[in-house]
Amino acid sequence: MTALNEMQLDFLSKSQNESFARVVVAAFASQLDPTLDELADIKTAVSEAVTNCIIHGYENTVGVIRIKSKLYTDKIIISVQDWGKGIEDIQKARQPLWTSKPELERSGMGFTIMEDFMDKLEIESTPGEGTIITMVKNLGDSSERNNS
Amino acid sequence: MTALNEMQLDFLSKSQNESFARVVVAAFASQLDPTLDELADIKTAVSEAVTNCIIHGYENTVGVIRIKSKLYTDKIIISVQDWGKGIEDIQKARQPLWTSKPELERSGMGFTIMEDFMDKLEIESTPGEGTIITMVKNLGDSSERNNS
Amino acid sequence: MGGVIKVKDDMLKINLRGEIDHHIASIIKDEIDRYIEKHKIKNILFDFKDVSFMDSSGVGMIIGRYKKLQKAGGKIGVIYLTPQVKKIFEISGLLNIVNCFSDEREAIEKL
Amino acid sequence: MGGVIKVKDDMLKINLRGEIDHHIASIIKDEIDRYIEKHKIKNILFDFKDVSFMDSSGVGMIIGRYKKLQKAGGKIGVIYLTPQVKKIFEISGLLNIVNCFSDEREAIEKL
Ligand SMILES: Nc1ncnc2c1ncn2[C@@H]1O[C@H](COP(=O)(O)OP(=O)(O)O)[C@@H](O)[C@H]1O
Ligand SMILES: Nc1ncnc2c1ncn2[C@@H]1O[C@H](COP(=O)(O)OP(=O)(O)O)[C@@H](O)[C@H]1O
Repeated sequence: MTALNEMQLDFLSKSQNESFARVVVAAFASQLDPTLDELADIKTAVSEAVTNCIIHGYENTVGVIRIKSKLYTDKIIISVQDWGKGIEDIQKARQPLWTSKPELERSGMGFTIMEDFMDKLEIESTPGEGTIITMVKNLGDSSERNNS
Repeated sequence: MTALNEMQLDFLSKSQNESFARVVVAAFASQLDPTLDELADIKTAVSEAVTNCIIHGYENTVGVIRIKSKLYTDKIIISVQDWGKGIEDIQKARQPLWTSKPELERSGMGFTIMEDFMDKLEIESTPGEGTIITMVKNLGDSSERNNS
Repeated sequence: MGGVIKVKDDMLKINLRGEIDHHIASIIKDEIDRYIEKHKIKNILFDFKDVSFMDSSGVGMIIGRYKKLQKAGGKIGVIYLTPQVKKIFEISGLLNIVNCFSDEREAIEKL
Repeated sequence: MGGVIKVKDDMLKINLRGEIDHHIASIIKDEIDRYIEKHKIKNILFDFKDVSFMDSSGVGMIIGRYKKLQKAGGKIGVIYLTPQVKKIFEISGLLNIVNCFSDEREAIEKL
Protein backbone atom coordinates (compact mmCIF):
# COMPACT_ATOMS: atom_id res chain seq x y z
CA MET A 1 0.00 0.00 0.00
CA THR A 2 1.42 3.38 -0.90
CA ALA A 3 1.32 6.24 1.57
CA LEU A 4 -1.19 9.06 1.19
CA ASN A 5 1.48 11.56 2.07
CA GLU A 6 5.13 11.63 3.11
CA MET A 7 7.55 14.09 4.62
CA GLN A 8 11.08 14.28 5.95
CA LEU A 9 12.41 16.96 8.29
CA ASP A 10 16.05 17.56 9.25
CA PHE A 11 16.88 19.96 12.05
CA LEU A 12 19.61 20.67 14.60
CA SER A 13 19.73 19.01 18.01
CA LYS A 14 18.93 22.19 19.93
CA SER A 15 16.41 22.04 22.74
CA GLN A 16 14.26 24.84 21.32
CA ASN A 17 13.56 22.50 18.38
CA GLU A 18 11.69 20.06 20.60
CA SER A 19 8.53 22.15 20.36
CA PHE A 20 9.19 22.82 16.66
CA ALA A 21 9.31 19.07 15.99
CA ARG A 22 6.03 18.56 17.84
CA VAL A 23 4.30 21.29 15.84
CA VAL A 24 5.54 19.87 12.53
CA VAL A 25 4.44 16.30 13.20
CA ALA A 26 1.12 17.45 14.67
CA ALA A 27 0.42 19.62 11.60
CA PHE A 28 1.25 16.71 9.30
CA ALA A 29 -0.80 14.20 11.30
CA SER A 30 -3.77 16.60 11.27
CA GLN A 31 -4.33 15.70 7.63
CA LEU A 32 -5.73 12.37 8.90
CA ASP A 33 -8.20 14.20 11.14
CA PRO A 34 -7.09 12.49 14.38
CA THR A 35 -8.91 13.00 17.69
CA LEU A 36 -7.39 15.45 20.17
CA ASP A 37 -6.27 12.50 22.31
CA GLU A 38 -4.57 10.80 19.39
CA LEU A 39 -2.81 14.05 18.48
CA ALA A 40 -1.64 14.54 22.08
CA ASP A 41 -0.26 10.99 22.14
CA ILE A 42 1.67 11.59 18.91
CA LYS A 43 3.09 14.90 20.13
CA THR A 44 4.20 13.31 23.39
CA ALA A 45 5.94 10.37 21.69
CA VAL A 46 7.74 12.68 19.24
CA SER A 47 8.83 14.91 22.08
CA GLU A 48 10.34 11.94 23.93
CA ALA A 49 12.18 10.65 20.86
CA VAL A 50 13.57 14.06 19.86
CA THR A 51 14.65 14.87 23.42
CA ASN A 52 16.52 11.55 23.55
CA CYS A 53 18.47 12.43 20.39
CA ILE A 54 19.49 15.75 21.95
CA ILE A 55 20.38 14.51 25.43
CA HIS A 56 21.57 10.95 24.84
CA GLY A 57 22.41 10.74 21.12
CA TYR A 58 24.39 13.96 20.81
CA GLU A 59 24.86 14.64 24.54
CA ASN A 60 24.08 18.33 24.04
CA THR A 61 26.51 18.80 21.15
CA VAL A 62 25.04 19.92 17.82
CA GLY A 63 24.08 17.23 15.31
CA VAL A 64 21.26 16.58 12.88
CA ILE A 65 17.97 14.95 13.82
CA ARG A 66 15.79 13.48 11.07
CA ILE A 67 12.07 12.88 11.36
CA LYS A 68 10.31 10.93 8.62
CA SER A 69 6.59 10.41 8.53
CA LYS A 70 4.11 8.63 6.30
CA LEU A 71 0.35 8.88 6.39
CA TYR A 72 -1.99 5.99 5.55
CA THR A 73 -5.79 6.04 5.75
CA ASP A 74 -5.76 4.39 9.16
CA LYS A 75 -2.33 5.10 10.66
CA ILE A 76 0.72 7.32 10.84
CA ILE A 77 4.29 6.05 10.85
CA ILE A 78 6.95 8.28 12.38
CA SER A 79 10.69 7.67 12.62
CA VAL A 80 13.18 9.78 14.54
CA GLN A 81 16.86 9.34 13.76
CA ASP A 82 20.18 10.62 15.05
CA TRP A 83 23.79 9.91 14.11
CA GLY A 84 25.01 10.11 17.68
CA LYS A 85 26.25 7.83 20.42
CA GLY A 86 23.91 4.91 19.92
CA ILE A 87 22.51 2.53 22.54
CA GLU A 88 24.62 -0.32 23.98
CA ASP A 89 21.83 -2.36 25.51
CA ILE A 90 18.45 -1.75 23.92
CA GLN A 91 16.57 -4.11 26.23
CA LYS A 92 17.85 -2.30 29.29
CA ALA A 93 17.09 1.07 27.70
CA ARG A 94 13.44 0.08 27.19
CA GLN A 95 12.91 -0.68 30.88
CA PRO A 96 10.77 1.81 32.81
CA LEU A 97 12.77 4.08 35.13
CA TRP A 98 16.13 3.08 33.65
CA THR A 99 18.22 6.07 32.62
CA SER A 100 21.91 6.51 31.86
CA LYS A 101 21.70 10.17 32.91
CA PRO A 102 20.15 10.43 36.39
CA GLU A 103 22.37 13.47 37.02
CA LEU A 104 20.35 15.34 34.38
CA GLU A 105 17.12 14.47 36.21
CA ARG A 106 15.97 12.09 33.49
CA SER A 107 13.09 9.95 34.66
CA GLY A 108 13.83 6.92 32.51
CA MET A 109 10.22 6.96 31.31
CA GLY A 110 10.78 8.08 27.69
CA PHE A 111 10.60 4.69 25.96
CA THR A 112 7.80 3.55 28.28
CA ILE A 113 5.72 6.56 27.25
CA MET A 114 6.46 6.07 23.54
CA GLU A 115 5.49 2.41 23.86
CA ASP A 116 2.32 3.18 25.77
CA PHE A 117 1.13 6.14 23.72
CA MET A 118 1.82 4.60 20.31
CA ASP A 119 0.75 1.23 18.91
CA LYS A 120 4.21 0.07 17.88
CA LEU A 121 7.76 1.05 18.84
CA GLU A 122 10.89 -0.23 17.15
CA ILE A 123 14.41 0.72 18.21
CA GLU A 124 17.41 0.20 15.96
CA SER A 125 20.77 1.39 17.24
CA THR A 126 24.47 0.86 16.66
CA PRO A 127 26.89 2.20 19.28
CA GLY A 128 28.99 4.96 17.74
CA GLU A 129 26.72 5.22 14.69
CA GLY A 130 23.33 6.31 15.90
CA THR A 131 19.75 5.40 16.59
CA ILE A 132 16.44 5.17 14.71
CA ILE A 133 13.16 4.97 16.57
CA THR A 134 10.16 3.94 14.45
CA MET A 135 6.67 4.38 15.84
CA VAL A 136 3.23 3.56 14.49
CA LYS A 137 -0.03 5.06 15.70
CA ASN A 138 -3.29 3.53 14.51
CA LEU A 139 -5.97 6.16 14.10
CA GLY A 140 -9.71 5.98 14.27
CA ASP A 141 -10.03 3.04 16.69
CA SER A 142 -13.60 3.29 17.89
CA SER A 143 -12.41 2.85 21.48
CA GLU A 144 -10.15 5.89 21.16
CA ARG A 145 -12.94 7.94 19.61
CA ASN A 146 -15.25 7.16 22.49
CA ASN A 147 -12.69 8.33 25.00
CA SER A 148 -12.20 11.72 23.45
CA MET B 1 28.25 34.32 10.44
CA THR B 2 26.82 30.96 11.39
CA ALA B 3 23.08 30.45 11.59
CA LEU B 4 21.31 30.24 14.96
CA ASN B 5 19.22 27.39 13.67
CA GLU B 6 18.67 25.43 10.46
CA MET B 7 16.11 23.06 9.06
CA GLN B 8 15.26 21.22 5.87
CA LEU B 9 11.86 19.83 4.98
CA ASP B 10 11.02 17.50 2.07
CA PHE B 11 7.39 16.81 1.20
CA LEU B 12 5.23 15.77 -1.74
CA SER B 13 3.76 18.25 -4.22
CA LYS B 14 0.18 17.76 -3.07
CA SER B 15 -2.03 20.78 -2.59
CA GLN B 16 -2.95 19.85 0.99
CA ASN B 17 0.73 20.36 1.84
CA GLU B 18 0.52 24.08 1.06
CA SER B 19 -0.91 24.79 4.51
CA PHE B 20 1.47 22.26 6.07
CA ALA B 21 4.45 24.12 4.58
CA ARG B 22 3.16 27.43 5.93
CA VAL B 23 2.73 26.02 9.44
CA VAL B 24 6.24 24.54 9.44
CA VAL B 25 7.99 27.70 8.30
CA ALA B 26 5.89 29.87 10.62
CA ALA B 27 6.70 27.63 13.60
CA PHE B 28 10.40 27.77 12.74
CA ALA B 29 10.40 31.54 12.17
CA SER B 30 8.62 32.04 15.51
CA GLN B 31 11.89 31.28 17.27
CA LEU B 32 13.03 34.77 16.18
CA ASP B 33 9.96 36.33 17.80
CA PRO B 34 8.73 38.11 14.65
CA THR B 35 5.78 40.51 14.68
CA LEU B 36 2.43 39.18 13.48
CA ASP B 37 2.84 41.20 10.27
CA GLU B 38 6.28 39.75 9.60
CA LEU B 39 4.97 36.24 10.20
CA ALA B 40 2.02 36.83 7.84
CA ASP B 41 4.42 38.07 5.14
CA ILE B 42 6.60 34.97 5.51
CA LYS B 43 3.61 32.60 5.38
CA THR B 44 2.30 34.33 2.26
CA ALA B 45 5.62 34.17 0.42
CA VAL B 46 6.10 30.49 1.30
CA SER B 47 2.58 29.72 0.15
CA GLU B 48 3.25 31.35 -3.23
CA ALA B 49 6.55 29.53 -3.74
CA VAL B 50 5.17 26.11 -2.75
CA THR B 51 2.04 26.55 -4.88
CA ASN B 52 4.26 27.37 -7.86
CA CYS B 53 6.21 24.12 -7.42
CA ILE B 54 2.94 22.17 -7.41
CA ILE B 55 1.21 23.93 -10.31
CA HIS B 56 4.09 25.01 -12.54
CA GLY B 57 7.07 22.89 -11.50
CA TYR B 58 5.34 19.51 -11.36
CA GLU B 59 2.13 20.49 -13.20
CA ASN B 60 0.04 18.56 -10.68
CA THR B 61 2.09 15.36 -10.91
CA VAL B 62 3.73 14.14 -7.69
CA GLY B 63 7.30 15.23 -7.01
CA VAL B 64 9.34 16.34 -4.04
CA ILE B 65 9.45 19.92 -2.76
CA ARG B 66 12.31 20.96 -0.47
CA ILE B 67 12.21 23.90 1.91
CA LYS B 68 15.40 24.97 3.64
CA SER B 69 15.52 27.69 6.23
CA LYS B 70 18.18 29.36 8.34
CA LEU B 71 17.65 31.72 11.22
CA TYR B 72 20.01 34.59 12.06
CA THR B 73 19.56 37.15 14.83
CA ASP B 74 18.06 39.69 12.45
CA LYS B 75 16.75 37.70 9.49
CA ILE B 76 15.37 34.46 8.13
CA ILE B 77 16.49 32.87 4.86
CA ILE B 78 14.07 30.49 3.15
CA SER B 79 14.58 28.53 -0.06
CA VAL B 80 11.94 26.50 -1.87
CA GLN B 81 13.10 23.98 -4.46
CA ASP B 82 11.54 21.63 -6.99
CA TRP B 83 13.00 19.24 -9.56
CA GLY B 84 10.28 19.97 -12.08
CA LYS B 85 9.82 21.79 -15.37
CA GLY B 86 11.93 24.85 -14.72
CA ILE B 87 11.42 28.39 -16.01
CA GLU B 88 12.39 29.37 -19.59
CA ASP B 89 12.36 33.13 -19.16
CA ILE B 90 12.89 34.25 -15.58
CA GLN B 91 12.57 37.95 -16.36
CA LYS B 92 9.16 37.44 -17.94
CA ALA B 93 8.07 35.18 -15.06
CA ARG B 94 8.84 37.93 -12.54
CA GLN B 95 6.52 40.43 -14.25
CA PRO B 96 3.30 41.23 -12.41
CA LEU B 97 0.21 39.62 -13.99
CA TRP B 98 2.23 37.33 -16.25
CA THR B 99 1.20 33.70 -15.98
CA SER B 100 1.73 30.66 -18.17
CA LYS B 101 -1.46 29.09 -16.83
CA PRO B 102 -4.36 31.54 -17.21
CA GLU B 103 -6.66 28.55 -17.80
CA LEU B 104 -6.05 27.53 -14.16
CA GLU B 105 -7.10 31.01 -13.01
CA ARG B 106 -3.59 31.93 -11.94
CA SER B 107 -3.28 35.65 -11.30
CA GLY B 108 0.37 36.02 -12.24
CA MET B 109 0.98 37.80 -8.93
CA GLY B 110 3.01 35.13 -7.11
CA PHE B 111 6.49 36.47 -7.71
CA THR B 112 5.29 40.05 -7.24
CA ILE B 113 3.94 39.15 -3.80
CA MET B 114 7.11 37.25 -2.84
CA GLU B 115 9.19 40.23 -3.92
CA ASP B 116 7.02 42.73 -2.10
CA PHE B 117 6.53 40.79 1.14
CA MET B 118 10.14 39.69 1.53
CA ASP B 119 13.33 41.77 1.47
CA LYS B 120 15.12 39.75 -1.17
CA LEU B 121 14.03 37.27 -3.84
CA GLU B 122 16.39 35.20 -5.98
CA ILE B 123 15.25 32.80 -8.69
CA GLU B 124 17.51 30.11 -10.11
CA SER B 125 16.02 27.78 -12.68
CA THR B 126 17.09 25.40 -15.43
CA PRO B 127 14.43 24.21 -17.89
CA GLY B 128 13.93 20.47 -17.44
CA GLU B 129 15.86 20.41 -14.17
CA GLY B 130 13.99 22.52 -11.70
CA THR B 131 13.79 25.75 -9.78
CA ILE B 132 15.10 27.19 -6.52
CA ILE B 133 13.59 30.32 -5.03
CA THR B 134 15.60 31.94 -2.24
CA MET B 135 14.02 34.60 -0.08
CA VAL B 136 15.30 36.73 2.78
CA LYS B 137 13.16 38.54 5.33
CA ASN B 138 14.82 41.04 7.64
CA LEU B 139 13.19 41.03 11.05
CA GLY B 140 12.92 43.67 13.69
CA ASP B 141 13.04 46.73 11.42
CA SER B 142 11.70 49.51 13.58
CA SER B 143 9.43 50.61 10.74
CA GLU B 144 7.81 47.16 10.61
CA ARG B 145 7.38 47.12 14.37
CA ASN B 146 5.58 50.45 14.30
CA ASN B 147 3.11 49.19 11.72
CA SER B 148 2.09 46.15 13.70
CA MET C 1 -15.44 26.91 2.76
CA GLY C 2 -17.98 28.39 5.14
CA GLY C 3 -21.57 29.30 4.50
CA VAL C 4 -23.27 30.34 1.29
CA ILE C 5 -26.36 32.47 1.76
CA LYS C 6 -28.66 33.86 -0.89
CA VAL C 7 -29.44 37.36 0.32
CA LYS C 8 -31.41 38.69 -2.63
CA ASP C 9 -32.91 37.03 -5.70
CA ASP C 10 -29.77 37.39 -7.76
CA MET C 11 -27.20 38.00 -5.05
CA LEU C 12 -25.12 35.46 -3.21
CA LYS C 13 -23.28 36.12 0.04
CA ILE C 14 -20.34 33.86 0.78
CA ASN C 15 -18.89 33.69 4.28
CA LEU C 16 -15.33 32.65 3.61
CA ARG C 17 -13.45 30.98 6.42
CA GLY C 18 -9.89 30.00 7.38
CA GLU C 19 -6.97 30.08 4.96
CA ILE C 20 -7.67 30.64 1.27
CA ASP C 21 -4.80 29.07 -0.65
CA HIS C 22 -4.64 27.16 -3.96
CA HIS C 23 -5.95 23.96 -2.32
CA ILE C 24 -8.97 25.66 -0.78
CA ALA C 25 -9.54 28.11 -3.66
CA SER C 26 -10.04 25.19 -6.09
CA ILE C 27 -12.73 23.74 -3.85
CA ILE C 28 -14.50 27.07 -3.28
CA LYS C 29 -14.40 27.87 -6.98
CA ASP C 30 -16.26 24.73 -7.99
CA GLU C 31 -18.85 25.22 -5.28
CA ILE C 32 -19.55 28.84 -6.23
CA ASP C 33 -19.79 28.05 -9.94
CA ARG C 34 -22.40 25.38 -9.28
CA TYR C 35 -24.41 27.96 -7.34
CA ILE C 36 -24.07 30.65 -9.99
CA GLU C 37 -25.44 28.38 -12.68
CA LYS C 38 -28.19 26.78 -10.65
CA HIS C 39 -29.58 29.91 -9.05
CA LYS C 40 -28.99 32.48 -11.80
CA ILE C 41 -26.73 34.58 -9.58
CA LYS C 42 -25.75 38.05 -10.80
CA ASN C 43 -23.79 39.56 -7.91
CA ILE C 44 -21.58 38.00 -5.23
CA LEU C 45 -20.65 39.44 -1.86
CA PHE C 46 -17.61 37.87 -0.16
CA ASP C 47 -17.43 38.26 3.62
CA PHE C 48 -13.79 37.95 4.78
CA LYS C 49 -14.49 38.35 8.52
CA ASP C 50 -13.26 34.82 9.31
CA VAL C 51 -10.42 34.66 6.79
CA SER C 52 -7.02 34.57 8.47
CA PHE C 53 -4.98 34.12 5.30
CA MET C 54 -5.22 34.51 1.54
CA ASP C 55 -2.59 34.27 -1.18
CA SER C 56 -2.58 34.94 -4.94
CA SER C 57 -4.59 31.78 -5.60
CA GLY C 58 -7.45 33.53 -3.81
CA VAL C 59 -6.90 36.52 -6.07
CA GLY C 60 -7.17 34.26 -9.12
CA MET C 61 -10.36 32.72 -7.73
CA ILE C 62 -11.99 36.13 -7.26
CA ILE C 63 -10.91 37.41 -10.68
CA GLY C 64 -12.30 34.21 -12.21
CA ARG C 65 -15.73 34.77 -10.61
CA TYR C 66 -15.56 38.45 -11.61
CA LYS C 67 -15.10 37.55 -15.27
CA LYS C 68 -17.92 35.04 -15.09
CA LEU C 69 -20.40 37.47 -13.56
CA GLN C 70 -19.26 40.38 -15.71
CA LYS C 71 -20.67 38.76 -18.85
CA ALA C 72 -24.16 39.16 -17.42
CA GLY C 73 -23.43 42.63 -16.03
CA GLY C 74 -22.86 41.27 -12.53
CA LYS C 75 -20.47 42.56 -9.89
CA ILE C 76 -18.43 41.47 -6.89
CA GLY C 77 -18.46 43.09 -3.47
CA VAL C 78 -16.29 42.41 -0.44
CA ILE C 79 -16.66 43.24 3.24
CA TYR C 80 -14.50 42.98 6.36
CA LEU C 81 -11.04 42.51 4.84
CA THR C 82 -8.57 41.41 7.54
CA PRO C 83 -5.10 43.08 7.46
CA GLN C 84 -3.24 40.27 5.64
CA VAL C 85 -6.06 39.95 3.10
CA LYS C 86 -6.20 43.72 2.58
CA LYS C 87 -2.50 43.75 1.76
CA ILE C 88 -3.07 41.06 -0.90
CA PHE C 89 -6.04 43.00 -2.33
CA GLU C 90 -3.95 46.15 -2.56
CA ILE C 91 -0.82 44.69 -4.14
CA SER C 92 -2.79 42.63 -6.66
CA GLY C 93 -4.99 45.50 -7.83
CA LEU C 94 -8.15 43.58 -6.88
CA LEU C 95 -9.61 46.75 -5.37
CA ASN C 96 -9.92 48.08 -8.93
CA ILE C 97 -12.41 45.44 -9.97
CA VAL C 98 -14.31 44.61 -6.78
CA ASN C 99 -16.31 46.97 -4.59
CA CYS C 100 -15.34 47.21 -0.95
CA PHE C 101 -18.20 48.01 1.44
CA SER C 102 -18.29 48.72 5.14
CA ASP C 103 -21.03 46.20 5.92
CA GLU C 104 -23.62 43.87 4.42
CA ARG C 105 -26.39 46.50 4.41
CA GLU C 106 -24.35 48.93 2.39
CA ALA C 107 -23.33 46.15 0.02
CA ILE C 108 -26.91 45.02 -0.63
CA GLU C 109 -27.95 48.60 -1.21
CA LYS C 110 -25.14 49.71 -3.51
CA LEU C 111 -23.85 46.62 -5.31
CA MET D 1 7.36 29.57 33.10
CA GLY D 2 4.41 31.45 34.54
CA GLY D 3 4.02 32.96 37.99
CA VAL D 4 5.61 31.98 41.26
CA ILE D 5 3.63 32.95 44.35
CA LYS D 6 4.54 32.42 47.99
CA VAL D 7 1.27 31.40 49.61
CA LYS D 8 2.47 30.53 53.10
CA ASP D 9 5.73 31.11 54.95
CA ASP D 10 7.29 27.89 53.73
CA MET D 11 5.04 27.06 50.77
CA LEU D 12 5.49 28.07 47.15
CA LYS D 13 2.76 27.95 44.52
CA ILE D 14 3.91 27.70 40.91
CA ASN D 15 1.51 28.49 38.09
CA LEU D 16 2.97 26.46 35.24
CA ARG D 17 2.07 27.52 31.73
CA GLY D 18 2.25 26.21 28.15
CA GLU D 19 4.25 23.16 27.15
CA ILE D 20 6.61 21.58 29.68
CA ASP D 21 9.30 19.78 27.71
CA HIS D 22 13.05 19.31 28.28
CA HIS D 23 13.82 22.83 27.03
CA ILE D 24 11.31 24.49 29.35
CA ALA D 25 11.83 22.08 32.27
CA SER D 26 15.53 23.05 32.45
CA ILE D 27 14.59 26.71 32.74
CA ILE D 28 11.86 26.12 35.34
CA LYS D 29 14.12 23.87 37.41
CA ASP D 30 16.79 26.53 37.86
CA GLU D 31 14.23 29.17 38.73
CA ILE D 32 12.53 27.01 41.38
CA ASP D 33 15.81 25.94 42.96
CA ARG D 34 16.87 29.54 43.37
CA TYR D 35 13.57 30.21 45.16
CA ILE D 36 13.82 27.16 47.39
CA GLU D 37 17.22 28.19 48.67
CA LYS D 38 16.54 31.90 49.04
CA HIS D 39 13.17 31.67 50.74
CA LYS D 40 13.59 28.47 52.79
CA ILE D 41 10.73 26.73 51.00
CA LYS D 42 9.44 23.46 52.43
CA ASN D 43 6.44 22.57 50.27
CA ILE D 44 5.63 23.29 46.62
CA LEU D 45 2.22 23.36 44.97
CA PHE D 46 2.20 23.09 41.16
CA ASP D 47 -0.89 24.47 39.40
CA PHE D 48 -1.28 22.80 35.97
CA LYS D 49 -4.39 24.73 34.89
CA ASP D 50 -2.61 26.42 31.98
CA VAL D 51 -0.39 23.50 30.96
CA SER D 52 -1.33 22.10 27.56
CA PHE D 53 1.49 19.57 27.32
CA MET D 54 4.05 17.78 29.48
CA ASP D 55 6.46 14.95 28.67
CA SER D 56 8.84 12.83 30.76
CA SER D 57 11.26 15.74 31.15
CA GLY D 58 8.54 17.38 33.25
CA VAL D 59 8.33 14.19 35.29
CA GLY D 60 12.09 14.32 35.90
CA MET D 61 11.81 17.98 36.93
CA ILE D 62 9.09 17.21 39.49
CA ILE D 63 10.91 14.16 40.90
CA GLY D 64 14.06 16.29 41.20
CA ARG D 65 12.22 18.94 43.28
CA TYR D 66 10.58 16.16 45.33
CA LYS D 67 13.95 14.72 46.28
CA LYS D 68 15.25 18.17 47.18
CA LEU D 69 12.30 19.04 49.43
CA GLN D 70 12.12 15.55 50.95
CA LYS D 71 15.43 16.03 52.76
CA ALA D 72 13.82 18.73 54.88
CA GLY D 73 10.56 16.80 55.25
CA GLY D 74 8.85 18.84 52.54
CA LYS D 75 6.22 17.68 50.09
CA ILE D 76 4.83 18.40 46.63
CA GLY D 77 1.19 18.99 45.77
CA VAL D 78 -0.46 19.38 42.37
CA ILE D 79 -3.82 20.81 41.28
CA TYR D 80 -5.82 20.99 38.05
CA LEU D 81 -4.10 18.30 35.96
CA THR D 82 -5.23 18.57 32.31
CA PRO D 83 -5.99 15.27 30.50
CA GLN D 84 -2.66 14.90 28.68
CA VAL D 85 -0.75 15.78 31.88
CA LYS D 86 -2.84 13.38 33.94
CA LYS D 87 -1.96 10.54 31.56
CA ILE D 88 1.75 11.32 32.03
CA PHE D 89 1.34 11.44 35.82
CA GLU D 90 -0.39 8.08 35.81
CA ILE D 91 1.99 6.19 33.55
CA SER D 92 5.09 7.56 35.28
CA GLY D 93 3.91 6.74 38.79
CA LEU D 94 4.22 10.39 39.83
CA LEU D 95 0.91 10.15 41.70
CA ASN D 96 2.67 7.89 44.22
CA ILE D 97 5.00 10.65 45.38
CA VAL D 98 3.01 13.85 44.92
CA ASN D 99 -0.34 14.73 46.47
CA CYS D 100 -3.16 15.62 44.11
CA PHE D 101 -5.69 18.14 45.49
CA SER D 102 -8.95 19.45 44.12
CA ASP D 103 -8.09 23.12 44.66
CA GLU D 104 -5.64 25.53 46.26
CA ARG D 105 -7.57 25.74 49.54
CA GLU D 106 -7.47 22.04 50.07
CA ALA D 107 -3.80 21.93 49.15
CA ILE D 108 -2.86 24.67 51.65
CA GLU D 109 -4.84 22.92 54.35
CA LYS D 110 -3.62 19.39 53.83
CA LEU D 111 -0.13 19.54 52.33
N1 LIG E 1 18.74 8.51 20.80
C1 LIG E 1 19.45 7.89 21.77
N2 LIG E 1 20.79 7.77 21.68
C2 LIG E 1 21.51 7.15 22.63
N3 LIG E 1 20.96 6.62 23.75
C3 LIG E 1 19.62 6.70 23.90
C4 LIG E 1 18.80 7.33 22.93
N4 LIG E 1 17.52 7.25 23.37
C5 LIG E 1 17.55 6.60 24.53
N5 LIG E 1 18.81 6.25 24.87
C6 LIG E 1 19.22 5.50 26.08
O1 LIG E 1 18.08 4.84 26.63
C7 LIG E 1 17.87 5.24 27.97
C8 LIG E 1 16.38 5.24 28.31
O2 LIG E 1 15.70 6.23 27.55
P1 LIG E 1 14.34 6.82 28.08
O3 LIG E 1 13.43 5.70 28.40
O4 LIG E 1 13.85 7.80 27.07
O5 LIG E 1 14.70 7.57 29.45
P2 LIG E 1 15.51 8.92 29.73
O6 LIG E 1 15.55 9.76 28.50
O7 LIG E 1 14.72 9.57 30.81
O8 LIG E 1 16.88 8.52 30.17
C9 LIG E 1 18.52 6.59 28.09
O9 LIG E 1 18.86 6.91 29.42
C10 LIG E 1 19.75 6.41 27.18
O10 LIG E 1 20.80 5.74 27.85
N1 LIG F 1 8.50 26.45 -9.62
C1 LIG F 1 8.24 26.81 -10.90
N2 LIG F 1 8.49 25.95 -11.92
C2 LIG F 1 8.22 26.28 -13.20
N3 LIG F 1 7.69 27.48 -13.57
C3 LIG F 1 7.43 28.39 -12.60
C4 LIG F 1 7.67 28.10 -11.23
N4 LIG F 1 7.31 29.19 -10.50
C5 LIG F 1 6.87 30.09 -11.38
N5 LIG F 1 6.94 29.64 -12.65
C6 LIG F 1 6.55 30.38 -13.89
O1 LIG F 1 6.50 31.77 -13.59
C7 LIG F 1 5.20 32.30 -13.89
C8 LIG F 1 4.84 33.41 -12.94
O2 LIG F 1 4.71 32.91 -11.62
P1 LIG F 1 3.81 33.70 -10.56
O3 LIG F 1 4.23 35.14 -10.54
O4 LIG F 1 3.88 32.98 -9.27
O5 LIG F 1 2.33 33.66 -11.14
P2 LIG F 1 1.28 32.45 -11.27
O6 LIG F 1 1.66 31.36 -10.32
O7 LIG F 1 -0.01 33.06 -10.89
O8 LIG F 1 1.34 31.99 -12.69
C9 LIG F 1 4.27 31.10 -13.82
O9 LIG F 1 3.09 31.30 -14.56
C10 LIG F 1 5.16 29.99 -14.38
O10 LIG F 1 5.19 30.02 -15.78
